[in-house]
Amino acid sequence: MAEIALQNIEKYFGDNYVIRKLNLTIAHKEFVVLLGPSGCGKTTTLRAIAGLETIDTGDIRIDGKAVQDLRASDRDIAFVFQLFALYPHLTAYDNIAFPLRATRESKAEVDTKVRAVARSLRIEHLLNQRPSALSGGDMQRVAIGRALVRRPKAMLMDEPIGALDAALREEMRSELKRLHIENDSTTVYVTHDQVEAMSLADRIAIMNDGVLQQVGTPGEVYQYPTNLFVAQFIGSPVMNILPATVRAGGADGAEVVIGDGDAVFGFPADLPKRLEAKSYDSLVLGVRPEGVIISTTETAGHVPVEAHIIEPLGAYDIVDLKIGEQLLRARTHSGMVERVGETVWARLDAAQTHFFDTKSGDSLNIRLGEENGTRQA
Amino acid sequence: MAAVTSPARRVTNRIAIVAVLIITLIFLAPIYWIASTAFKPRALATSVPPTVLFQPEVTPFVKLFTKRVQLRKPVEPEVYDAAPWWEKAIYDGGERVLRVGDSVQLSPYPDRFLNSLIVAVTSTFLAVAMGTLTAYGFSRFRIAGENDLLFFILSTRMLPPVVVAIPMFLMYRVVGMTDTHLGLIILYTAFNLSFSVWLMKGFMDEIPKEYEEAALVDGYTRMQAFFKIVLPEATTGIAATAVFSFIIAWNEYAFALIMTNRRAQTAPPFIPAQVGSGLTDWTVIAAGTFLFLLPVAIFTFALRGHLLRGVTFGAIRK
Amino acid sequence: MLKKKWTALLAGAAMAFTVNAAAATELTIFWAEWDPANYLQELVNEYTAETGVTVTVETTPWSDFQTKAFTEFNAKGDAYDMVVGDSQWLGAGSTGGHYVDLTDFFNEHKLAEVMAPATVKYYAEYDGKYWAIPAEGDAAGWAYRKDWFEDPKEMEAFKAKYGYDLGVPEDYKQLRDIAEFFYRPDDKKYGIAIYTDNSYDAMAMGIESAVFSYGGDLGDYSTYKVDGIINSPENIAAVEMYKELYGFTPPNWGKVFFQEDNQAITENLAAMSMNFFAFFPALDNPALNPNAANTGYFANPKGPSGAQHAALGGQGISIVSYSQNKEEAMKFLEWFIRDDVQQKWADLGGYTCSQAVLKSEAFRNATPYNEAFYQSMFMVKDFWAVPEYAELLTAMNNRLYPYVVGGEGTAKEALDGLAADWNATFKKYGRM
Amino acid sequence: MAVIARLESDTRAAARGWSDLTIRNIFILPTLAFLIVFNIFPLIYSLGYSFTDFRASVNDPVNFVGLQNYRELLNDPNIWRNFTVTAQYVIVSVGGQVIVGFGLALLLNRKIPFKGLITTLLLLPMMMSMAVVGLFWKLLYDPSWGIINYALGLGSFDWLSDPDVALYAVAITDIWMWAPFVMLLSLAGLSAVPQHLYEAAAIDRAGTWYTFTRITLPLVAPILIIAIIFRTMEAFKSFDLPFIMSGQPTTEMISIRLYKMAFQEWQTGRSSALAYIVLIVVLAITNIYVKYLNKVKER
Repeated sequence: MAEIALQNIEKYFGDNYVIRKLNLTIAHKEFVVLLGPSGCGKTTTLRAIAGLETIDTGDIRIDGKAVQDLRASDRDIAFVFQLFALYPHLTAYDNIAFPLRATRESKAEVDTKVRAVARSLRIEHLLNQRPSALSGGDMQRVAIGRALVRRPKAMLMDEPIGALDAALREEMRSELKRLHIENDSTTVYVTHDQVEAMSLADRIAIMNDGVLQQVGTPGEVYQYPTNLFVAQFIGSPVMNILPATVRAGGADGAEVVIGDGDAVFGFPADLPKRLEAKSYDSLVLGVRPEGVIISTTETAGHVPVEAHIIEPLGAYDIVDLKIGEQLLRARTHSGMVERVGETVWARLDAAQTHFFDTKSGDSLNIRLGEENGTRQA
Repeated sequence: MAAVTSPARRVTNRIAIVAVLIITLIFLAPIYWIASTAFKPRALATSVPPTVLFQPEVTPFVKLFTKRVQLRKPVEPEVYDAAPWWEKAIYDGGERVLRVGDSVQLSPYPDRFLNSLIVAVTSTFLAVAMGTLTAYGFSRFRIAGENDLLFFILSTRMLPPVVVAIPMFLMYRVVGMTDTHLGLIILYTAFNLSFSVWLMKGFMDEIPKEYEEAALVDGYTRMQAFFKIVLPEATTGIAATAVFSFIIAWNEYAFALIMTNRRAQTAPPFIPAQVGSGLTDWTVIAAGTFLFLLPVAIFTFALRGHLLRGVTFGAIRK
Repeated sequence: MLKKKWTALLAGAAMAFTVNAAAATELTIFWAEWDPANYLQELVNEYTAETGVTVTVETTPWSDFQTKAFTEFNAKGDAYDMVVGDSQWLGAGSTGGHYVDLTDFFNEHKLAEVMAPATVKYYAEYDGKYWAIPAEGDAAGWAYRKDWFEDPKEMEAFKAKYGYDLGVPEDYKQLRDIAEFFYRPDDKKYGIAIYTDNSYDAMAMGIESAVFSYGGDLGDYSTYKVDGIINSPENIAAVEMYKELYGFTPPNWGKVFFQEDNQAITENLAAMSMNFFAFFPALDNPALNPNAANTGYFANPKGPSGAQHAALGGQGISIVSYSQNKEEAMKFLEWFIRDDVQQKWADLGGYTCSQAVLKSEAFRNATPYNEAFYQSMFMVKDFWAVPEYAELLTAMNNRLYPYVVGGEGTAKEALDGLAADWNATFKKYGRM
Repeated sequence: MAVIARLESDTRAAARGWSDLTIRNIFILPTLAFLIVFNIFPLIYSLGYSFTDFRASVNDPVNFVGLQNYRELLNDPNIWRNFTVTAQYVIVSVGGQVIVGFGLALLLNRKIPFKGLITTLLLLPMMMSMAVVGLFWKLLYDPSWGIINYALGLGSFDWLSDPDVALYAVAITDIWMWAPFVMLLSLAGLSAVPQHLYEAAAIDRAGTWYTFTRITLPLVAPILIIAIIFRTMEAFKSFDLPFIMSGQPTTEMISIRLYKMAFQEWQTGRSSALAYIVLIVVLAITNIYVKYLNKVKER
């Protein structure tokens, strides 16, 4: 098992960057998820680590050794492909045995290892089947088995469960988690599905347009997105983003004005002061739906707004509140707002409110004190 | 999308590219040799060492199209001087042109070339037209014993031509169809038909049924749907099949050798028959060959996309 | 309903393609591809000028001349009105009903006296009737390199080695010696060029020339007895000689016919080259043969016993019985045998069979090879002319080719085998 | 859905034009009739003659001889030699085509400048007339002035007139013509192997040779076998090339023997019998191949 360090990785086609100045270190035994929309460079990064793709500048180090000029076969890593890449003419057994046989391990040793892996993946009964006879989940188990059987320094997975249906995806997710815990392998995992990323990762690395946006634990990237992109990419439903201005005054000492005065929310008094210390042109406010606190009766410090759309999602509802021309989505107990058109009273949880510079999109890193019991994560 | 490769691999890659280029040149060399010989002076066709660079001339083509006879004594200077350039070229080669009255006697080559065209074009048209209809039938309708029928159709093409030629010859001689265009057209149509059915069935299977079904729902009859929807969709397949049928009919030798003599003889059995009297004149053979290859070469280039698809497709379907 | 349409369509197409059959003012003569056919075309163009009847000479290479002709005959096809067919076709042509009986025509014009005796015997007659008009006389002869033969250094070296003067060979022994003498593979010079093609009668005719000069025969043409004749000691010696000569040929000489033998002279490959006289015009043509001035010709030499013969080539012209234009063809033949036409034929380069023309000084001196041709025409012998001659030829090729070219077995084995094959064939057709 | 649409279309078509059944018959029956009249009927016709001593060249009465023709042919060592020669030719020629064609496909299966043009140019030989190609290769092979001996420095090496070499010489020409065909099919097969399998193999530390034998070859095998079947059938039928290029007994393939027997010796009855023997051999070979192919496809 090993540590993987990416130092100043760059890759471009002509003038177009695929990866730009990427620095990332994946610790020994760590499970890192590369997350981002399609075309953001995450798969290219993963393939570059594997040696399936060349890079133009920078170092890829595995256990401190620069490997960017080594062929895939010399890097001692395993790779699980999105479409499994099982050898169609070989049985599950032969597929798993393939990497061992390729390096000429003895017959007995191959057999022992293949059976051990198959047992841990619970696919012993499928070993004589060809891939075409296997279900998607079983094919992926075989593909993972083929990766695990070698005990590689690192496991690289490229959207390994992206091709499965929803139920199976969930099942495989927990299975991958279990396997990681059992095997302790350093893992780099690529996905565009933030739920998958949150549930699996020790740390998540979010990429966009070839640039690494933020690296952190799932909690960190959720709670403290470094910019608008991360803020909107992580979390479902997405974070509310509204243009805002801040002024002193009001009951709480400070006020945030949404748009052209469509709504005015009270905020802690130290907000204007803290903003003064930052440099920005104009502000964008970001707040997740659970940070919008709603009351069905008139409440002090709350602003009356009209419920525009109600999406009942079972465990909770998402209510779209109309603020001028814009919508503010709030998460409520199910059935709390009964019908569209009702007026409800809302305020924003300061601790869950983020401020971004409109121009750069970067977070201004204003973290206001948490209030008790308002978090509903 | 390039994987990290070892330096050794990159070198092999470069060697492979060079090897491909060399092999391609080797494969093309005989064709170049045919083409260049068609423009060589007679003496250079068999010169040792072989001549690669030379002043091209069209004398071989002049010879190809005329009937000639060897000079038995040198031609008189005033006759030579009065002759047009092409006739001088023939005099220079120690021959003279045959004339009936004043008109130059043409060789049978243009006739044979025309025969090739008539036979190849007509049989291709018939084979492709019938093959397309039959393929559609097999592709869209339920037919009892479909696979057996298809295998039967295909099996008619596996026989060596001579095997078929014996009974066909006997039948043709009863009805007087040897050495007729029709006789050859029927043979080539039968020969290409099975191929055409197979190839076209593959293409037809690829056209979604939903297209016609939509047309039928819109009030077309099935025939209208076939002609207005299916045929345009099948253009690529028809083109590929037609080119292949044409090339096969154009180049066919064994049937033409056995079944034709004078009136309907095509070029393939004729060209080898023009070896010349007394001494082989390779330049004339090359000129005849060159002209004969030209249509196919043009076809190959113009329709290379279809061809590539046709070759692989026809084979894979089987 | 549909079927009717279909047949109508086919019939329509058939009409479109076969309309050219009717016009009667066209005659087609079928012959092989060689100079005499071109000379004949030139000759018949005069007939066209005289009568308005177009006459075309269609040709095909020697290698498939026979096949093409008989495919057409056996299909009862009318593509050809006349054919200038090989002498050995007479049996098949007459008994198969392919040829029109010309006996009355022959007698009426007293052709048996007009034409040279050998040509009447071999080109026209089968089973007591006449089936063809002798048209092109021919025989196997030899070309040689005068400049090589007359080189004083060579003459001296030859005399020193063989004890007699280098010159035109008088017998097969000398032929062999000269071939051996000039066989110098290191200098790309070789001794002799002979026929070895086994596809029709090329090699057979080369071997026949040797066999006949050795005093041998192919069999008894009246009783069909072959055992003891085809495999006689003379024939064994002749075939062995032929194989020996093959050893002095240029490389790649295992399947050659007239073109290659002519090339042997034009390309400076061989000192001597066997060929039929009708192929010699190319050698006399300076545009084609750079050595034309240095090429000499001689008739087939004697055998050890002093007998001297040559294999017959040449053809008579027959009317095809399936022709639509038989009357017109008759008229053509009447024109063809006219004395002035025969003279013209000879002038153009054709080998007339007319005795009067043949014996004239003018003819014998017209070319460097006409004299040798004239001599040869009085010592020719021919192959079987029975209808099954093709099977006999195949057997001969199959038996002798592996021995001569492939070096398999012995001459005696090959000829014994041939005798057995021929015997069996004759038995099969009830001839003995 | 489809079923409903189909039913509806059937009724509509019946109401407004020919029924599907009529169309089917119009489309298919002419072809079947044509093939039966011009392919099957002649074969039945000659089956009858194969039991007689019929000769198309003479007017002798035709006698029924039973199985005599077959018996004599099967006991004739010359016929067996013809079959042996044919088999030799098939092996040499198809083997060569597979080696050259597949090799070429392996070389071409990468990024190469002008790949499309090169592939098209390589198609040219197989578009040509075998008869004309054969004729011209005689010039190329000529020991005195042929370009081949000159280019290879072979001096006056005998190609076509040496009985031991002629078969290979003809096969080389056949390979020249048809290796591109094998190449084309192989290339289609090779490009159908998904790239990610090679990546997986690279990750699995398989070497070049191991990848080739364990991944590439098994996956290309079915299409390669199709190419081999095709070429074997064609090589077995070979007539044009050996007939034009060489008249050696060592290149007298069964088609040529059949041609000579039928159209030179005019043993019509006997040649019909030989045609039937050839037919049975061809069907047998096809069957063996088709069975093998199905086996490969099952995998």
